Amino acid sequence: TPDDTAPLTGGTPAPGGVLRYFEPQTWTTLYPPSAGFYPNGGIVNNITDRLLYQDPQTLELHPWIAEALPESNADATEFTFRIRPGVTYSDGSPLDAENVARNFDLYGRGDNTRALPVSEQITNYAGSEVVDAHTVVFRFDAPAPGFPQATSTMNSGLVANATLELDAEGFGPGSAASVITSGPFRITEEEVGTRLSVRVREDYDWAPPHLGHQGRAYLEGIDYLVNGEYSVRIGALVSGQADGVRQVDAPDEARVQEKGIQLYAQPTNGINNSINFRPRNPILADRTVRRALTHAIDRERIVRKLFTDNYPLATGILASGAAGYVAAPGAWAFDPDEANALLDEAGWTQRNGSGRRVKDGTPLTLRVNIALPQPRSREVMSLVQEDFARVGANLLINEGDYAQQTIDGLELDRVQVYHSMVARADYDVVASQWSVDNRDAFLNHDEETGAWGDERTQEILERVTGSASAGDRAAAVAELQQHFIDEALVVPLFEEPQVFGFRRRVRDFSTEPVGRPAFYSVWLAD
Amino acid sequence: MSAVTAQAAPAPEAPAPRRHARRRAPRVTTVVAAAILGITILWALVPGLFTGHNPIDGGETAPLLAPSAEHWFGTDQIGRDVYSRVVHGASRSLLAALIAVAVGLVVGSAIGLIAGSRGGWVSEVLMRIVDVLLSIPALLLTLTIVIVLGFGTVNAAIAVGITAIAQFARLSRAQTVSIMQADYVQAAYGSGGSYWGVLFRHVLPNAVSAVLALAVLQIGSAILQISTLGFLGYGTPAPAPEWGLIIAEGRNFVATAWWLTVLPGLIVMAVVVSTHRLGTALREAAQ
Amino acid sequence: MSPTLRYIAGRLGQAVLVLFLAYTVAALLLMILPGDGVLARYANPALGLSAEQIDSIRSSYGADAPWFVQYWQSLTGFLTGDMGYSVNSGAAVSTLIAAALPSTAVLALSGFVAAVVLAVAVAVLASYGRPRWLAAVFDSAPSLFISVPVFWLGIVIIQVLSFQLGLVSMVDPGPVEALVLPTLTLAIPLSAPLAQILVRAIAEVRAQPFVHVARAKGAGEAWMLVHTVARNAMLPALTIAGLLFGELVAGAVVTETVFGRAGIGALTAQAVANRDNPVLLAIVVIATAGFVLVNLAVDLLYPVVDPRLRHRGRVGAAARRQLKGAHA
Amino acid sequence: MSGAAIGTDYSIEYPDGFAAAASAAHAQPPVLTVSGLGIDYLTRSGESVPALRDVDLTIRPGSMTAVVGESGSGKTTTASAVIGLLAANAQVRSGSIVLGAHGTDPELELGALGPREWKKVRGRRIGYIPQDPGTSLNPVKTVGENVAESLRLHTALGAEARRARVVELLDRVGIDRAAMRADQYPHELSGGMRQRALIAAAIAVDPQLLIADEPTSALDVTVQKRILDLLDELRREAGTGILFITHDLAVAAERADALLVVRRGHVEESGPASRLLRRPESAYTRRLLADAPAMQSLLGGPEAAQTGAAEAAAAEAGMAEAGTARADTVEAGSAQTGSAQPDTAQTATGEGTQAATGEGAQAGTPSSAASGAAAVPSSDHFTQPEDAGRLGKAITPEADADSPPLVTVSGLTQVYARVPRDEHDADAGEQIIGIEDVSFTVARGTTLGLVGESGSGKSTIGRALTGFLAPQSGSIRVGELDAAHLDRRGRRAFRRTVQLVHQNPASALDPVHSVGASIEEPLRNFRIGSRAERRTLVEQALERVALDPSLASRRPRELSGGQLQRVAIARALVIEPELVVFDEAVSALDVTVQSQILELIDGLQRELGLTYVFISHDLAVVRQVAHTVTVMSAGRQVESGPVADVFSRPGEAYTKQLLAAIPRPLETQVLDHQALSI
Ligand SMILES: Nc1ncnc2c1ncn2[C@@H]1O[C@H](COP(=O)(O)OP(=O)(O)OP(=O)(O)O)[C@@H](O)[C@H]1O
Ligand SMILES: Nc1ncnc2c1ncn2[C@@H]1O[C@H](COP(=O)(O)OP(=O)(O)OP(=O)(O)O)[C@@H](O)[C@H]1O
Ligand SMILES: [Mg+2]
Ligand SMILES: [Mg+2]
Repeated sequence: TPDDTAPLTGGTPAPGGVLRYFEPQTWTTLYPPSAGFYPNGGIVNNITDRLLYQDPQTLELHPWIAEALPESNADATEFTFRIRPGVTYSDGSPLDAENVARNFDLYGRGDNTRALPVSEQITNYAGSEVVDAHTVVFRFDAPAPGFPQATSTMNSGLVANATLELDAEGFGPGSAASVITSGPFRITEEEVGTRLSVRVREDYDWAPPHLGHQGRAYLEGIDYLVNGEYSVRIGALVSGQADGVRQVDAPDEARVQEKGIQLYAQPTNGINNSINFRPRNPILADRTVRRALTHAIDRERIVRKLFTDNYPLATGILASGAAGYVAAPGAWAFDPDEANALLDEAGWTQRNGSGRRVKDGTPLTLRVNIALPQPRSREVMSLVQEDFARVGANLLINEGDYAQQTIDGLELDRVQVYHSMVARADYDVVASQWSVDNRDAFLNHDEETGAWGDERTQEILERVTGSASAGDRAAAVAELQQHFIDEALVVPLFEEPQVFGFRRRVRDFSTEPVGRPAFYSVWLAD
Repeated sequence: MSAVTAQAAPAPEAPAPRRHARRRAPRVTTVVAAAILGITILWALVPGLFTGHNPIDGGETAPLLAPSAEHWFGTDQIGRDVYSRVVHGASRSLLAALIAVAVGLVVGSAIGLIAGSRGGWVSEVLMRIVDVLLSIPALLLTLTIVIVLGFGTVNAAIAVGITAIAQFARLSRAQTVSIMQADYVQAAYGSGGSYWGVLFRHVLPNAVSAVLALAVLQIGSAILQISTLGFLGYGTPAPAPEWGLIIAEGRNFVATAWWLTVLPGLIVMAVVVSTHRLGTALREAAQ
Repeated sequence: MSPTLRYIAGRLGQAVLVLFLAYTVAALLLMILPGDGVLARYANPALGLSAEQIDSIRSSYGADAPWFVQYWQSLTGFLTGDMGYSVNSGAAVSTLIAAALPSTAVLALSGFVAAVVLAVAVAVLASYGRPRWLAAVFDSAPSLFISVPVFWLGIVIIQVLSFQLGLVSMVDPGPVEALVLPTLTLAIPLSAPLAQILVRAIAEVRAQPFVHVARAKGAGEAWMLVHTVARNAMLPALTIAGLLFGELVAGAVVTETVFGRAGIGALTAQAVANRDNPVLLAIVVIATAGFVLVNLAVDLLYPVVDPRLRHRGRVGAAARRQLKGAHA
Repeated sequence: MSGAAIGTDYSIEYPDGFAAAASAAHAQPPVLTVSGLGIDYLTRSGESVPALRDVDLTIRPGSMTAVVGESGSGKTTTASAVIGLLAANAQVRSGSIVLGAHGTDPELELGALGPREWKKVRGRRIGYIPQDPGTSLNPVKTVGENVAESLRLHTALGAEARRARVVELLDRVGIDRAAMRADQYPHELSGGMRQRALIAAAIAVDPQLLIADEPTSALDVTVQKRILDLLDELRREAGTGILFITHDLAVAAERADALLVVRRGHVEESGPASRLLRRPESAYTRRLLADAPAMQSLLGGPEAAQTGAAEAAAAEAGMAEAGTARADTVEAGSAQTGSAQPDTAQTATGEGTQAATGEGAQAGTPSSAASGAAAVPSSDHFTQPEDAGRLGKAITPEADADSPPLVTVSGLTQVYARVPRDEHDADAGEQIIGIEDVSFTVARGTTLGLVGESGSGKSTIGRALTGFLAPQSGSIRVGELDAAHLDRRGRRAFRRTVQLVHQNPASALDPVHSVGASIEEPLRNFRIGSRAERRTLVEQALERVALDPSLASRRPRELSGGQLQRVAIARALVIEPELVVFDEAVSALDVTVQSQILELIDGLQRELGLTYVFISHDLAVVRQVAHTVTVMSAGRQVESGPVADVFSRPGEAYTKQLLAAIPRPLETQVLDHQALSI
């Protein structure tokens, strides 16, 4: 394959051309609250408009479909948005206050009868009120300071009234064309499982005013192609059959760049790729053990062996670009001697036949899940496994495919060490990850016995989501991070980027704040 | 006479010396095949003799190193020595392949034998069951079996073996039906033999050779199928080495680190081809 | 009713039974699998749903009903032609299958044809190839073919033929172009057992006296291969060919994944991964129906290829007629 | 030997019809000249084993040279060398094979031909008729396509012309409704038709030389005769030279101009057929003559009977020598049986005997008494009485009217299908496939011969008798047991009482077990003896069938056909059954082995008082061993009675036809079956 040697600069943006873009998995639903899944988000982000626009660099919010930032009351339970006039959906129906209200009524409450879940970013939603054609008010039962940011994410992408009537099937593969949106691209064609085509809306004229580029998108359209085989995607890109791919693996970066491919490593600005010790597990309930295991992990070795400069070693629980980031450089130092000493101290002094520590007849054995969407999770865990083995702890890697990992991840019996990450450019991200009302990475609370693993975490999280003032929320997030460091509950490994590869003719590629591609301003040089 | 004549019919037209060469040629390959199998068996029994590297802890070694004098097959995605993993994986992989083939062979042949010798409704019922087995997607079947039996190499092997039952059953039934027509089976009944007696003493030994030919072929596909399960996470638990898993895990590096799939893959091929070769040689020798 | 028709009717009757059994077994297997599609989908951390929310969605899907209720509902659904909805995507199963089936059917057919061609070529070269070592190489080809991981084969074929040589495009290929590489990938492992059986069958046929007679008539090896050996060697290969249908489906899973083709194989892989029971059950039913039909076709082909098998039916029919007459 | 002499001395012997063609041929150069041929086989271990040495033979147009010899003597090797299809491991050591010029085709040294040239010779100039019609036609092609192969290969005829020629050829070889037959498949034809189709294929392009490798060995006598007639016709009409290979001396003697007797790769003797038959020079030839049952019964039997006692004074010197030669082959141990065993003794003394069937009062006819009496005094061994007894073995005393027969079959019916009769056989009624309404009895200690053409239902009866087939109707009683109604226990008892010896010993012995294990199997199944005792019993059984007990550890493939048949017999006898059914037990064996086995079972019958049902299509053999005979045709019983009666005064046209088809050397052709009666 010849190298891509097209010049990287020069030329002015010009309309035209269809971008061929590869995803590793096919999308599963276009229901915006479920757009967290990468393949879904890559589409939803480019076909929907949102009330607000968040700058991916500064993380500041700007007006978009809302003419201005919302007015809110003091305790952040009421938000008033002014809707920009003249915005239409691709079926011609208007995007007005009533439509916006209906969108958030669905996203904030969900509809189990249609199998449409509630958005994880909208909590305590009480209802909406359409004041006039351009004004809508949202109310909450408890302070919802994260709501304005939530309206800027693709999980709050706006859809037409007709689309709001759809059930889960209507948002699913096979009926993509029935999802009507107001974004710069609209869905024109789909081949279930392999391809989705979107084409430009010539009349699009309501881009975020914050952007330099206005009017229609430059691209004629985008073909989202799916191939589960990594080497085929990369091969297609390198050979010029495709224009871009999501997810270039770390070991391939150098080779791909040599071939002239541009890499975009977009930080995801959320919680770092990390492992969580679930404190309700009897072994891990002991803080000394958690500290020992924390010291046993050679994080630098993991990053050095498996990743590149695009994957910086984590310096805090949150990514350095995330809201509320607190630096704690020395917190997770690799110190196997210390680890051994702590384990001895905790009573794990005996060894069994295979050299593993035992206490009261119980072997020091824990099981970790594989976070299949995260980069090289299996390899990362294999190295952690090696590290643990060196201090006499046995780490089992939970076997099974994606569904199996998901299901097992909900069982404390199956998975005691939980590997994951979440991306969202808001303080609320910590609640998404650890709150018992959301993902509950610790499986912190036992419904039946009422027992808590670490109740203080939940208390702090409630202050994060329940405080009206940004200052209070920032303080709570900082406190949470300190708490995790003190209690050795979470070991962040590295800052996880989304690494995209594009051919050199693809210009002005960028992503939204958590790394989903934004193709509105992309153009093709020839 | 006809067999000999037909088998090498053009020979009379060939000059004599070549005939000599031809008769010896297979021996060389047979010896090579035996040597390959011998070495792999030694790998399985005493892996420590063949490699000094730790197969499950790569230490500080860089990942994805190309093959070199230090690391014959290079290093894998987390820096472990691939050759050492292949050597240490031999016992597990060979065992798994044997278990898989044995399950398919034993159960399948039993079904085929009974169906072929009993005929009537017994045969119909058994063969319809086999049809059902053949109809259910292998992936679904193996996954369920593994989940029921529990994860692990042996269970994955058993699951793969169960999916192979149908093929063996069909083949052995065809064999059995024709053997049942042989005079010596009738003669055995005439000698006062019981159904099971005749089945075990006469039908089984005569049916088994063709079935074994398929079994040899199955060894290769068993290793690969177990690898598929391993790759999906239903096979050998990490970090234990297993050939199929090594190959499967290397798939993402086909372009960057070809040795990860190619070298262990070649070992699998060598073992399968050698087994095939040796099987053929044994059959020829028996005739 | 002619005996052939009666035979076909009987076989079709059995086919219905097999279908029912396969369906039931598959349904039971799926119930054994822990977790259901609803759980697999909505417990996905990316959705961030809490346990209560997941539970209420499950009950709205009926996924918490006892297994026999679920089984009965899906069975009656199938009998009335309603295959239900995909748990994963919510799409109607019939839509998904209808979209996937044609592409897989075409791929399976071309893969099968290619496998036969390949197997015949290998078998002929292994049986007739000169010099001897070359024939020996081809003789080992089946065991070689079967020990090549299909995904690896697919990747290598794509890398070399598409990406390196640019012969075929992976992105936006024409309908025929899109078929070439997957067909090759599917055919190679598929041809292995076929070639293996053919090699043995050719050897056996060539040892037959009638081949000797043909040789004594002055026929050359090539002439005999075409006129004498081929059809006789086909007979055992036919049995294996029928069995290959199952392999074809399994092969399609990997091939379609590697080549990013939509089809039953890819659908199967996804459905298994998502515990999408309605889709899986539909696939099982379709695969079973296909399998039963293919094997029926094979059984009907035997007498076409081998006239000796025709005879039995004919005399049997005559005898039955006569005996009936005698009793009356 | 003088190769030139072969094939020349025919004119005297031939009937007139042959003379014209033959004398014309005499003037022409030979079709084939083989001289000094020597061939080795290279074995696996690398040594070469000589298979042929110094073979000379000449065939002139229109003449037939027969190569005769025991199994493994090198007959097929000779034929294969001529057509250039030797096995891969064969090496031609010496000699030349020259195919004579013919028309525009030049004379060829066959040894020097390359593959391309061979393709032009095989099929076109040399036709080949294989031994086994059952497997020599491609089963998936129609008969017509099979026959047309040579035409496709060697002529430029179009499809229609080819078809016409095929029909003409099929017609020529005497296949009725040739056009229809051409569209049938080989399995739809009878063995004789298939063999004729093979001949049609071989002569399709009028080859100058025809090689026939045992073309009739597996066929029954009537079919055999038709085929031999056809070959005669061919050489007479087309002047084709024929190389005829057979182990059946009678066939060779009857038809060939010249004979070549081979043994272990050497030519024992060669010369004009008539001379070889009258004055065999080599002891081996004499033995072959003696072993051939047809020769004995047709030459020795009647003539001995007619001339009274002195067989040594028989008109044919050859027969005297045959008798001596035969005596040589008999183990001394069996000699005393003449007196020890009552049945033969009675035969000899002509004591009152009765046919087992109860209707055979003629059994004790003067003829048998006379022949028996004639033989005994002149000989101190049993061979002679037996020879004489072949015209109707005497009936044993146990079988008198009062004691019930061991086997009673009545109304046995197993009809697989009824088909309308062939149009060409215009008789009313229908043909059956299977058997219908068969009834006979077999007295204890006697042998029933079951004869009839292929497909007449002989094996079906055999299977019903041995309990492998539950017939549709009719009853079979063997001793106390009713074969049709057996419970588990009864079946076991039945298996102990009745044993079957299959036609083909190679297929009746499990290839994976040693022959010792096969013999031991019934003992194990019936829990007879301890392990050690069983081993002794197996050894005894082997000894009884005159096999070295050390052979017990061998696999079937390591034994010759004759040895295998003896193993099969040993297995049948080891549990000492009362009834043994032999289904074509000797048909495929060469004469020498055949006579060994016949003697063996005869001796065992006398020794153990066994009862036999002996199935064969070979009348000569049946005549030799049976007391009574049942003739089957197309599933129906045609005739039955004591052997002497049925064979000497056949009541049915079909039986006459069967008898007439028995091959006999030229000089005895004047005898028709009437001459057999006394
Ligand atoms: N391919 C072979 N390799 C080794 N020895 C062989 C081979 N073919 C034949 N022989 C041996 O050569 C001898 C002559 O065999 P041939 O087939 O010519 O005998 P035959 O007279 O035709 O016997 P039969 O009557 O049994 O057909 C036998 O001893 C046989 O075992
Ligand atoms: N199981 C069967 N089904 C149908 N027809 C049968 C079956 N067994 C035998 N026959 C037919 O019955 C007839 C008698 O067969 P049988 O084997 O008894 O003949 P045979 O006299 O022994 O002939 P041969 O001399 O060829 O052995 C044949 O036409 C045969 O095709
Ligand atoms: Mg021979
Ligand atoms: Mg028979």
